[in-house]
Amino acid sequence: MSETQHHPEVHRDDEAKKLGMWLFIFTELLLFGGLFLVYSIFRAEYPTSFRESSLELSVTIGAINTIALLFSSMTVAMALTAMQKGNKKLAMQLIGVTLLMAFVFLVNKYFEWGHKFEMGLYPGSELMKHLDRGHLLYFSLYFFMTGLHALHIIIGMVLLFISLFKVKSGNVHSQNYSFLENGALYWHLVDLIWIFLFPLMYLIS
Amino acid sequence: MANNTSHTTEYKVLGRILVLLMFMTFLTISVTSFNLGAFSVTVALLIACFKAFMVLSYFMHLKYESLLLRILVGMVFVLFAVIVLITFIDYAYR
Amino acid sequence: MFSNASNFVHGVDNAFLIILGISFFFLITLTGAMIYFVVRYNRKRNPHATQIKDSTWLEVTWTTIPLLLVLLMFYVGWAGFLPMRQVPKNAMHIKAIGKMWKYTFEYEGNKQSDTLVVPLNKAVKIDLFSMDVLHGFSIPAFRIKEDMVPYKKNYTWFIPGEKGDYDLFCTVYCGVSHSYMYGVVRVVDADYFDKWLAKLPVKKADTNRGFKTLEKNGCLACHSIDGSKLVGPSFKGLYGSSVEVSTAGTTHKVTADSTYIKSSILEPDKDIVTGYPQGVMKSYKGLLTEKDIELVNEYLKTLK
Amino acid sequence: MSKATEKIEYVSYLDHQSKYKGIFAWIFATDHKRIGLLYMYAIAAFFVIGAFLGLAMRIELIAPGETIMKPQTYNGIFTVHGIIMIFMVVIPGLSAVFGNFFLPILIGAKDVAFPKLNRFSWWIFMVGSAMAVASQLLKSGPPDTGWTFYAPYSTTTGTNVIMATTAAFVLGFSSILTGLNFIVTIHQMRAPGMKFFNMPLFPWAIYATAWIQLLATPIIGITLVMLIAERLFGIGFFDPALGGDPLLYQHLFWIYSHPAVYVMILPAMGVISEIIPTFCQRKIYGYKAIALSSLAIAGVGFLVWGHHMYTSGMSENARWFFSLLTFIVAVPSAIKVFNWLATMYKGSIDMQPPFLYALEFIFLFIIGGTTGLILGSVATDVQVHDTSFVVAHFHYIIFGGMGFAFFAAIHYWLPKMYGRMYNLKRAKILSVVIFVGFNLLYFPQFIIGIQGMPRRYYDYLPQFQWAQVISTIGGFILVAGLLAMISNLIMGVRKGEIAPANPWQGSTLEWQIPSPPSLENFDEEIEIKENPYDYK
Ligand code: HEA
Ligand code: HEA
Ligand code: HEC
Ligand code: CUA
Ligand SMILES: [Cu+2]
Repeated sequence: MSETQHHPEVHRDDEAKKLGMWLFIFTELLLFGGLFLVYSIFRAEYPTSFRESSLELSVTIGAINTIALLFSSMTVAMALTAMQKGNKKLAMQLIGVTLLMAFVFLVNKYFEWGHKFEMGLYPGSELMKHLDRGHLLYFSLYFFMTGLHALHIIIGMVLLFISLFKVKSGNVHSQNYSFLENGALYWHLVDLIWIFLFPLMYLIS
Repeated sequence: MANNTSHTTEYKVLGRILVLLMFMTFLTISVTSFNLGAFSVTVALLIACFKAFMVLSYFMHLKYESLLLRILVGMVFVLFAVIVLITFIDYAYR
Repeated sequence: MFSNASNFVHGVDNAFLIILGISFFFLITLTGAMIYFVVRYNRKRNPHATQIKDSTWLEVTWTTIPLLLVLLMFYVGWAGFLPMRQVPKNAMHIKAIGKMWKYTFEYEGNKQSDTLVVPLNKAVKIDLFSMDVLHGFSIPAFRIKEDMVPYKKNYTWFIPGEKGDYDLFCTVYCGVSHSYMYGVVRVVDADYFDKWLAKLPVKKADTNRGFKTLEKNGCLACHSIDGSKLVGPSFKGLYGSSVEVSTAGTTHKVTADSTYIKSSILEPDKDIVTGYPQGVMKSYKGLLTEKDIELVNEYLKTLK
Repeated sequence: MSKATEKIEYVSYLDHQSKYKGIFAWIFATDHKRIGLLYMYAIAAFFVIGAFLGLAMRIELIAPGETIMKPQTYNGIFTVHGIIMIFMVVIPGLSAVFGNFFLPILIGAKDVAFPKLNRFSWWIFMVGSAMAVASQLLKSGPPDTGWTFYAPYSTTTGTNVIMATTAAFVLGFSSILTGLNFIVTIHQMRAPGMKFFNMPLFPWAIYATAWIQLLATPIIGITLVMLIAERLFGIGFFDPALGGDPLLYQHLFWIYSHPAVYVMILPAMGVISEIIPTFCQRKIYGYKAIALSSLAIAGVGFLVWGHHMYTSGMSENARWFFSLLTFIVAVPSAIKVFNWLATMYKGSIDMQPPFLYALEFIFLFIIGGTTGLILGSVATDVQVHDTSFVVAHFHYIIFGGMGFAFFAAIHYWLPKMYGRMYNLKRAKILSVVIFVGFNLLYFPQFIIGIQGMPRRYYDYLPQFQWAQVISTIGGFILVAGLLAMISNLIMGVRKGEIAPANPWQGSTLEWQIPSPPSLENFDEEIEIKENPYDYK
């Protein structure tokens, strides 16, 4: 282990936090992993129903959301770069853009889900009960997985909001940015999951 | 210098990665809109894996992290893949 | 062990003995060594420990030997199991249906029986079905066990090798009366079997509405309509008869009229029929309407 | 050996004054030692509840037919017994109690990496436990599904399944955070100069365990959430009537729950690996083999879950595959046993209570483990699956393994934790009583299991009664022994002799500091040895 003579405590602490964040990301990955496993099993069992159901989803909305997330992922990474370089203002702007993109994502999701709800398609609804098995499973998984993902978006936004205030108040600065770094890592996780959700949910023509 | 644990990634690099990721996204959409059957899923997943790799390496700075962390991340993905494969040993032969 | 009850006994018991033998060998030698060390190298006798260097050679040996042994165990276990999934083509088919908490067996020609009767020395394939939750189908003497999974096909098969009655248990937990879900497997001569099968009545669709109510609410899992004793008393001849019950500890006789039957359905724990357990039947309050109970009563009257 | 340096006045962590007073000094404590004790008190309380539920089952089973309770009650009791014992006692057990207390000390650290997170883990552990207890008392009655919550019964029964599964979910979260904390602690907080292969074996075991907790628990988390969603919205993941697949539930459940059994046993093996060298005054034999076999068990243990499903209607290929892997995972356990025995060879053995428990552990673990081999082989598992043979197997390996290791650990470390000694002679006698009671209780279950007595049976055929009677008698002996053991320990803590810093002449770091340790563990420089078990 690298032993810095002068500031062993501070040094180690940041490393530890980062490792801790990564480990937490591992558990999140496996949490979604369980769902992906269920998805792949049912998909293998009901390929046609899954294909038909996925046509109900709008690829355009999905694609816009993909772009929004990818873009936000970049901006939050840039915010970290800015912070490391000591450019506080730019960092705050970049976090702001990230949050804006996250908001765009949620609004989009709101309309997407809202549309389904209007059609009477939501967990526990009458319509859902009358679907055949494959379709029912597809939509159940759709709501479950995108819902859980949206929950993670919200948690990520909260983390980024806190980072924003910490940057503003000077709690996070060019010498100590581990909170922002970990918030950004979490945000990338959200992106990472969407990278798989998008093709699996929207693109199975 | 209390805090030089993280590598600083230049804006330019991040921008290029974003362009690449966008390109990959359009590639997936266009590939899957041709009906390639089972093949299209494979391609879509391969592209997704590539995108994930890029996000992990550059946005999440994994490329510049210690070998240990890189191995651990790799192991998590391998573990998941193995679990899925083993489950399919049951489903594929039922 | 090594009875001839079914064709699988040999393979399974063989695996059992081999694994158990190796296990006992290790248990005894290791425990023996442990006791010997404790006595021989006790601090009184041996006040100074001798430090010994690790030996890679030894580590490799005691990794390899168990590895080979477990591979052997795996092999015998698999060899004993494999025939259980290889049904001969000429096997006779019987459908076994598990339902909370009762088995029903369907023979060819739409014939139904509560007891599984099979001919000696003939391959029998049992197709396993469940009407509600998971159930198990286990005949310990035959060394077979498979789960009954609703909406999924599963099967088991065997060749019975000795005449007699064998226990059949439900091994997968399935609710309150899981432990009362057992039955009998009767192995008989082929001639006797043919006669028995011929006599078995063809299942007729019973359209009585009272009967439907009983069937729908699962009453028939515990109460038969043909006089045989299941978890609860049979309904046959019940109506109008005199029943010995215990109410709050005191036994007395009551006549099974409509009021009694109604209270037996709504408050089963009030009067407990002598010889039957309390608390097994749950109250059907809110599940059966007044109308339903009337229908049941009408139907019970017909069961003389 | 340990004189307090002039600079820092020695104050034991038990007497340390923090800004909180009274009970708050405990529940708001971030000191890993206090948190360890908090876990221990909570777990001991749950253990007592779970044990008495077990005893209630034994009384019911003493004769066929109804003895003291109704079937529905019985079904609720074994479910709750299983939930309490598995999720609230043995999974947190050794790692949260002794891991918290001794892991930092054994690697020469002042605390775990994230002390506040550690406190938070304990809080949510208590929340989850409260929910599990609440599931007993709420209106619809205790869950009656068995601790495995198999669908579709669990998705349709009317009892408090949602509450119980939520409790398991919350407890799982606590387990994840503890694991995370320990991994970071081991990576980042080792004393200067301590390499991975200079760590004692208990930290090694905790390390392997923590990885399982971290990576397997999320899967059961999501599975239970799916089960809840299924009950609330009729989604149909697992209920075949709605299009789901009950076998998929079993896969997901065991993907977690098989690795979870190694969460129970690995720390136990770690404890035994600490105790044996101390009482033999010998360097442990095959240090590297023991350390690496923990990792091997953790790794391969992820891939064998299907052995719980041999008769479920799984495909034939999956059956042999899982059987093969199950046998392979048994080998590293065997290696450990051999190395422990080799350590005793030519040692200088001091028969103290911890060592006696360790010997009993080895004996019971061999029985539990080798009966696991019978379960691992497909043909024999078909015969004994879901019979009391399985019940005997896991009580031998969990209670006889993890439980006896827990008893060994508490007898080993109690002088360090409280600075006092219990009555050694009485402890030895009680250890034997417990051992005898244990074997009477569970051994007969093997025999009737082979004869076909199914598990989770409220009532049974008369031919099994003889064994049930022996079992129940054994249960009473066991409980009596255990209660006496606990009172012996409590008396030791309250009125026992003052214990020296190193009563057993151990060589690992915890014995180099005063008993009980001070708040920061190490007030003076410590010496990191090349091999932690360095006896000359
Ligand atoms: C601490 C918990 C724990 C541990 C460590 C184990 C360890 C093992 N278990 Fe067990 N098991 C449970 C807890 C545990 N189990 C529980 C709770 C259940 C029931 C769940 C339920 O349904 O409710 C269960 C059920 C269970 C089943 C399913 C039974 C069924 O339902 O049909 C199987 C099947 O393979 C199995 C196998 C094994 C094996 C092979 C090991 C191995 O890891 C054992 C390895 C140890 C040894 C082998 C002994 C030491 C070695 C020697 C002395 C040398 C000689 C050895 C050789 C030559 C190899 N277990
Ligand atoms: C750690 C795990 C554990 C422990 C310790 C026990 C302990 C006991 N168990 Fe078990 N049991 C399980 C885990 C455990 N159990 C599981 C998982 C199941 C399966 C459930 C299911 O099917 O879903 C089961 C099922 C089970 C059954 C089968 C039910 C059935 O299938 O029908 C039976 C039957 O007799 C039984 C009996 C007992 C008894 C009598 C005890 C005990 O009473 C033995 C006596 C022990 C004590 C009295 C303890 C005293 C200890 C203290 C007071 C605290 C000490 C603390 C410190 C020193 C810190 N248990
Ligand atoms: C779990 C098994 C079980 C189910 C299901 C069940 N019963 Fe019962 N029933 C019993 C048992 C056991 C008894 C005898 C003990 C008692 O009196 O409570 C009994 C007793 C009775 C009696 C009194 C019989 C007598 O001989 O005096 C009637 C009537 C009855 N049940 C009707 C029903 C009806 C109607 C249903 C379905 C709507 C039903 N039972 C479902 C187990 C069951
Ligand atoms: Cu049917 Cu248990
Ligand atoms: Cu297992």
